[in-house]
Amino acid sequence: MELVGASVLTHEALGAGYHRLVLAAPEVALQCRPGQFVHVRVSEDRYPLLRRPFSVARRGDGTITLLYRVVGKGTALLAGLRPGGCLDLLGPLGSGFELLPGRRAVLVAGGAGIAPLLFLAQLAWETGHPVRAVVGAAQAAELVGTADLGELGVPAAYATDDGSLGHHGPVTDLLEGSLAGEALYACGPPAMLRKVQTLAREQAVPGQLSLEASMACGVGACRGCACRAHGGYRMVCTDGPVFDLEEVVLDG
Amino acid sequence: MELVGASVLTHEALGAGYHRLVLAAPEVALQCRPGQFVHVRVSEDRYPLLRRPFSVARRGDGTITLLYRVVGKGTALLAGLRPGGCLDLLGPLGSGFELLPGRRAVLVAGGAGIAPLLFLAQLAWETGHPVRAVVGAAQAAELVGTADLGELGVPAAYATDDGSLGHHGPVTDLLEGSLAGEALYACGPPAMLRKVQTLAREQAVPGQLSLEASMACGVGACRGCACRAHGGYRMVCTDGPVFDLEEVVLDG
Amino acid sequence: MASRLATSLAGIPLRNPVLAASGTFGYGREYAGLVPPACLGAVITKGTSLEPWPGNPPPRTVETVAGMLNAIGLENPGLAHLVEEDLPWLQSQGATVIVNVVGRCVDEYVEMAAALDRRREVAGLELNISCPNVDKGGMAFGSHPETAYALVRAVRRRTRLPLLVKLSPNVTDIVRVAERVRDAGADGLSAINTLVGMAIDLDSRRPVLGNVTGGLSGPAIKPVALAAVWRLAAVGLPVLGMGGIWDWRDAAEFLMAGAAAVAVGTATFARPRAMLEIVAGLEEYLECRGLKNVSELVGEANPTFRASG
Amino acid sequence: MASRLATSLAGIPLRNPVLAASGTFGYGREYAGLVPPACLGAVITKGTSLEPWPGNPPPRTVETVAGMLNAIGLENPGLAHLVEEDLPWLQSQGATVIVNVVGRCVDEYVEMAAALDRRREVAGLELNISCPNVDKGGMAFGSHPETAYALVRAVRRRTRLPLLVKLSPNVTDIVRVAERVRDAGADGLSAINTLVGMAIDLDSRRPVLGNVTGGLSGPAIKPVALAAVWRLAAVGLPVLGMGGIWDWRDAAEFLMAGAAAVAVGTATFARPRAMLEIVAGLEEYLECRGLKNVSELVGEANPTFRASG
Ligand SMILES: Cc1cc2nc3c(=O)[nH]c(=O)nc-3n(C[C@H](O)[C@H](O)[C@H](O)COP(=O)(O)OP(=O)(O)OC[C@H]3O[C@@H](n4cnc5c(N)ncnc54)[C@H](O)[C@@H]3O)c2cc1C
Ligand SMILES: Cc1cc2nc3c(=O)[nH]c(=O)nc-3n(C[C@H](O)[C@H](O)[C@H](O)COP(=O)(O)OP(=O)(O)OC[C@H]3O[C@@H](n4cnc5c(N)ncnc54)[C@H](O)[C@@H]3O)c2cc1C
Ligand SMILES: Cc1cc2nc3c(=O)[nH]c(=O)nc-3n(C[C@H](O)[C@H](O)[C@H](O)COP(=O)(O)O)c2cc1C
Ligand SMILES: Cc1cc2nc3c(=O)[nH]c(=O)nc-3n(C[C@H](O)[C@H](O)[C@H](O)COP(=O)(O)O)c2cc1C
Ligand code: FES
Ligand code: FES
Repeated sequence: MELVGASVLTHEALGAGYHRLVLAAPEVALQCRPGQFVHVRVSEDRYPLLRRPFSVARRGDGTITLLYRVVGKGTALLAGLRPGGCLDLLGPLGSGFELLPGRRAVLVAGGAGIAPLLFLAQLAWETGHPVRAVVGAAQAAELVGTADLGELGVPAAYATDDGSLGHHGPVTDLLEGSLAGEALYACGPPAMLRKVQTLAREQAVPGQLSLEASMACGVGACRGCACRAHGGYRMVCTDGPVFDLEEVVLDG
Repeated sequence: MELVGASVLTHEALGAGYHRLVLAAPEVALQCRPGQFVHVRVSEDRYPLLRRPFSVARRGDGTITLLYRVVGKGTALLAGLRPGGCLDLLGPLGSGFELLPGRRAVLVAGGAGIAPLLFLAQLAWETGHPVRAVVGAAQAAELVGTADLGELGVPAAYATDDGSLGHHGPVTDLLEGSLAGEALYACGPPAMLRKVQTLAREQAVPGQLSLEASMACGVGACRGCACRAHGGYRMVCTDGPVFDLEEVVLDG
Repeated sequence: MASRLATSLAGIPLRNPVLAASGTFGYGREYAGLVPPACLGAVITKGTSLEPWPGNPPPRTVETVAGMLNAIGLENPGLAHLVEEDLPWLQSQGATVIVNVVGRCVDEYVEMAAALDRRREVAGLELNISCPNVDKGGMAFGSHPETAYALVRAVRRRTRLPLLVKLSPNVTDIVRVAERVRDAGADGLSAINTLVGMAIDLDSRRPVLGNVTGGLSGPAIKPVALAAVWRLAAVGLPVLGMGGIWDWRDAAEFLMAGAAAVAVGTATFARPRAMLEIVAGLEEYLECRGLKNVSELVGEANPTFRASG
Repeated sequence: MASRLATSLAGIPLRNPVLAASGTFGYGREYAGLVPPACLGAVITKGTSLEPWPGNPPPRTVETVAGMLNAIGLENPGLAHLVEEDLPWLQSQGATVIVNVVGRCVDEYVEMAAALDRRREVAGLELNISCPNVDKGGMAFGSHPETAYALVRAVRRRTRLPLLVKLSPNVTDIVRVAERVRDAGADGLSAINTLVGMAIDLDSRRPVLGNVTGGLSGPAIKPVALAAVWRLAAVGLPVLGMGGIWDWRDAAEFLMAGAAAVAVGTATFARPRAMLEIVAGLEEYLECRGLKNVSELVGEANPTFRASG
């Protein structure tokens, strides 16, 4: 865990509110694993007050990439950051994904959930781990990171809620059929994660889920980012954000 | 009183934290008189919360000029405004100076207090009213608006606390000698205003003082900007900021 | 458009549920060029007393983080001025007027209420028993359930006007105070007044405010106000919710928590037209959700909400 | 450098007057990579109970304007974990440790205090009688002077450790509670805990927090905290001031108001090294003013300040 001022190398708007932010952060790049996140200050003063968590979406040579979507005040401020600017960043934080040996990795992404899975795809590529992806979004314009998957040679199928690209329906529809010999790695909205949990159970394949929770400290000190797990609450920031699929109890 | 989005025409740093901001604000320019002020939003959201008051320092053709000094968060934000940007502005507000006929106007300025007096000098020039100025600051670099006075043909004497330009000492030292046939128009720190009050009384010359107070509404609604006057409190935002020298009771 | 937002509060018919909070909108005249008083649900006047009050020594306000402190001390021109100057003007503008009433003792409150009782220009009274900035009157009455009860009861006897009572958040149990206020015959509750706070000037090493402490208002206090309204929703009187409301989303949250209407104070200083923007925002929100009247929002999020009257 | 900031609080010698507020710094370990616990005046632990407590259902936190709400519900691993894991580690780091103690009933508080009484690793106790997020214990004890008195008295009998009592701002008269706490034998006062607040999610039309209401902390509440400390300064016990402290200027204001030392909570989440920056800032400020010790600041702005001990 480092607290650094990372300088902005490039910052690109991808459309539909998504942005790709490449930061020079050698210490963080050195340490981080797919699934981990950085906790970022979006203002210089007292408002907005708290840091915002973002998954590392890619690791470069001394750099990390964030892929984020503007949803509120903090991300809107982030979007105003220019190359050469500096971002106060705490990380890497949290647990990471673990590629289970002997099983093809199936990346299941919904919306901005693609971010940590891109980094996982990068690791799979680097280690020669077999991998495929299913990626969903509300509409074609919101499907981001597809080029990165292509670049990494990851076979991918797409789904959109409005049918504007790929399968017309939830991304989990693309998981129908046998998952034998595979393991699921999912990040996305709660409903998607619940469906992934159900599918994995049905087919008795293992998997890992990356969860979100509102976070204050990001380091386990405040006990604020609880999620439900068998045997009690777990902290998303330190016990997660990546949990074994069997471990967590998803609401709803 | 207008609530307008004024666009920034030019914004110039004058050194020592002073800035000159020229705004396109035709409705305000049309209505404003020397001594009046505008109440300005320095942020787009809830922090910093309140507007900041600034005197009009000059009126142009559909434009007004503000001359301000960075002293805290609000003025620091203001300083970041670029040409083409937009400033949310309420005004003109408050009472103005009144040039007393038959008396030469003596402008007494301390620090940023020069701002409203420059506009008064402009009016005197436009109406052919005789005028001179004494201007003080902590040091030479903080003496602003001197070029404007020169341009308007106003004879001016200067004083600095550190002697780096003009008289070495308080600006009110420059008022020694007879003030017969003159009237004082003063804006500056409280100690300066008190001295001006004393001098005017001693020589039985009339005068007007522009006061400051922390302001919430700026329009007389909150009753927050009280100053002491004979016969009770007065509101700086509506009864002032310009008061007859005899009317107000200065603390300290 | 009007009908979707039209509602009522403690028996007072309102054009819309967005009111000007006492002390932040003067007597309506100060902002009239920007905010036509008739466009608001109602104008709640500055706290007004029998005789003119001079208010506290300056400085009276100071900005804090996302809020402000005020220690105005209820400066006001008194009842006669209200009746002779302000009420006729407000009426000429078509405003719905609620008079915020203050006194140093029970008798002064009662006398004010009696004097205003038969005035057609007055739609209702708001008893301020929660001002933190005066020695006598104000919060002294609102801090204890029984004192509050006695005051409201005495006032109730002398007026048939709809009677709102404005509560202080600076108490251990605001619900208990509210219940006694209800028992004494109030028609509605206003919540919240300001929180006691202070600021120190590091350079002079003295409190900033002439009165040392002041009342904290603005966005900073919104969570406290919302919690108070949420709890008061169970008392069974209509609640006028306020405290830190900045935009229509804040207003909608107060309504969902159980407020029958909302008042906006400090936001007006920053954005004089904030109330008009909130009215427009609520209108649009209701339309988006296909709701016919704003009252459908009231208490929507709050299972303990007890609809009243 | 150390000597200028060295001070003491309720009999606890402190390296400097900047402490980590309970619940915001875990047990010191979580931030150890960034904030060596020995560089702080003291580490106040997360509120700790006899047995492990699970805490409240999520969501437990939500950001508000310049503040945050938390409804953690005192999740903690319990006394045994504290004693076996956390205290030894904190001691190995050279930290001064104050244990924040919670219980569901008087006996649980007493038992905790007794268990910690003879532990060298513990410099003092802070009794949390002001947590707004638990049904039993917490604020229930701190809301009434006599309940607070009884609890503190019972605990006092069973420990010789310096005893701070953490007060709630959610009361009508915090001074009255403090006086009774003093009468019961407390050595110092911690003020303030969080203000009761809530947030509503407009989309789901439900309270954001699993516990509905939570405790408001952060810069938004600073004026309220400062006023509380100012008033408590007259009680005659040393005060640990906290609530919204962001930078050294805030800390200096609390000291001038009468706090013997300060604690920093929410600011650490945004700026993990905030406490270290505040220590450095105070040091520089004292130097600028030519003051020999931080105690010279204490109460400087407050004529009602009564020096203690
Ligand atoms: C471990 C972790 C990793 C994340 N990685 C990414 C990422 O790689 N890319 C990305 O775009 N987003 C990511 N998020 C979500 C991101 O943190 C939020 O979108 C961001 O904090 C919103 O900030 P804001 O100020 O713009 O929105 P706010 O104004 O705070 O809120 C706007 C909306 O977003 C919701 N929201 C706020 N914070 C969170 C949060 N922490 N989790 C979920 N919803 C939230 C609010 O409820 C509200 O509806 C991640 C979250 C976590 C917990
Ligand atoms: C009628 C009027 C006209 C003014 N005209 C000008 C002008 O033409 N040029 C100019 O530079 N300044 C002018 N001022 C002062 C200006 O309003 C303040 O400097 C400004 O509000 C400070 O804002 P801030 O956020 O930067 O400072 P803050 O962070 O709010 O405060 C920084 C310091 O400035 C002091 N301060 C804050 N507000 C005021 C205030 N309203 N009056 C006096 N001191 C204050 C604070 O006490 C503090 O010491 C005027 C003030 C008034 C009342
Ligand atoms: C400058 C000022 C003056 C106020 N005067 C009064 C008053 O006279 N009577 C009253 O009941 N409340 C008064 N209040 C309290 C407000 O009506 C309101 O309850 C409070 O400010 C919270 O709302 P806000 O955060 O929207 O401002 C005043 C508030 C401010 C800021
Ligand atoms: C997440 C969180 C957890 C807290 N837990 C405790 C606690 O366990 N015991 C306690 O006495 N106070 C607790 N508090 C209150 C803080 O110690 C402190 O009194 C309060 O937050 C005000 O200070 P701040 O504004 O600097 O955070 C907690 C506060 C927060 C934000
Ligand atoms: S965010 Fe503080 S414990 Fe997870
Ligand atoms: S600033 Fe509100 S009355 Fe002057």
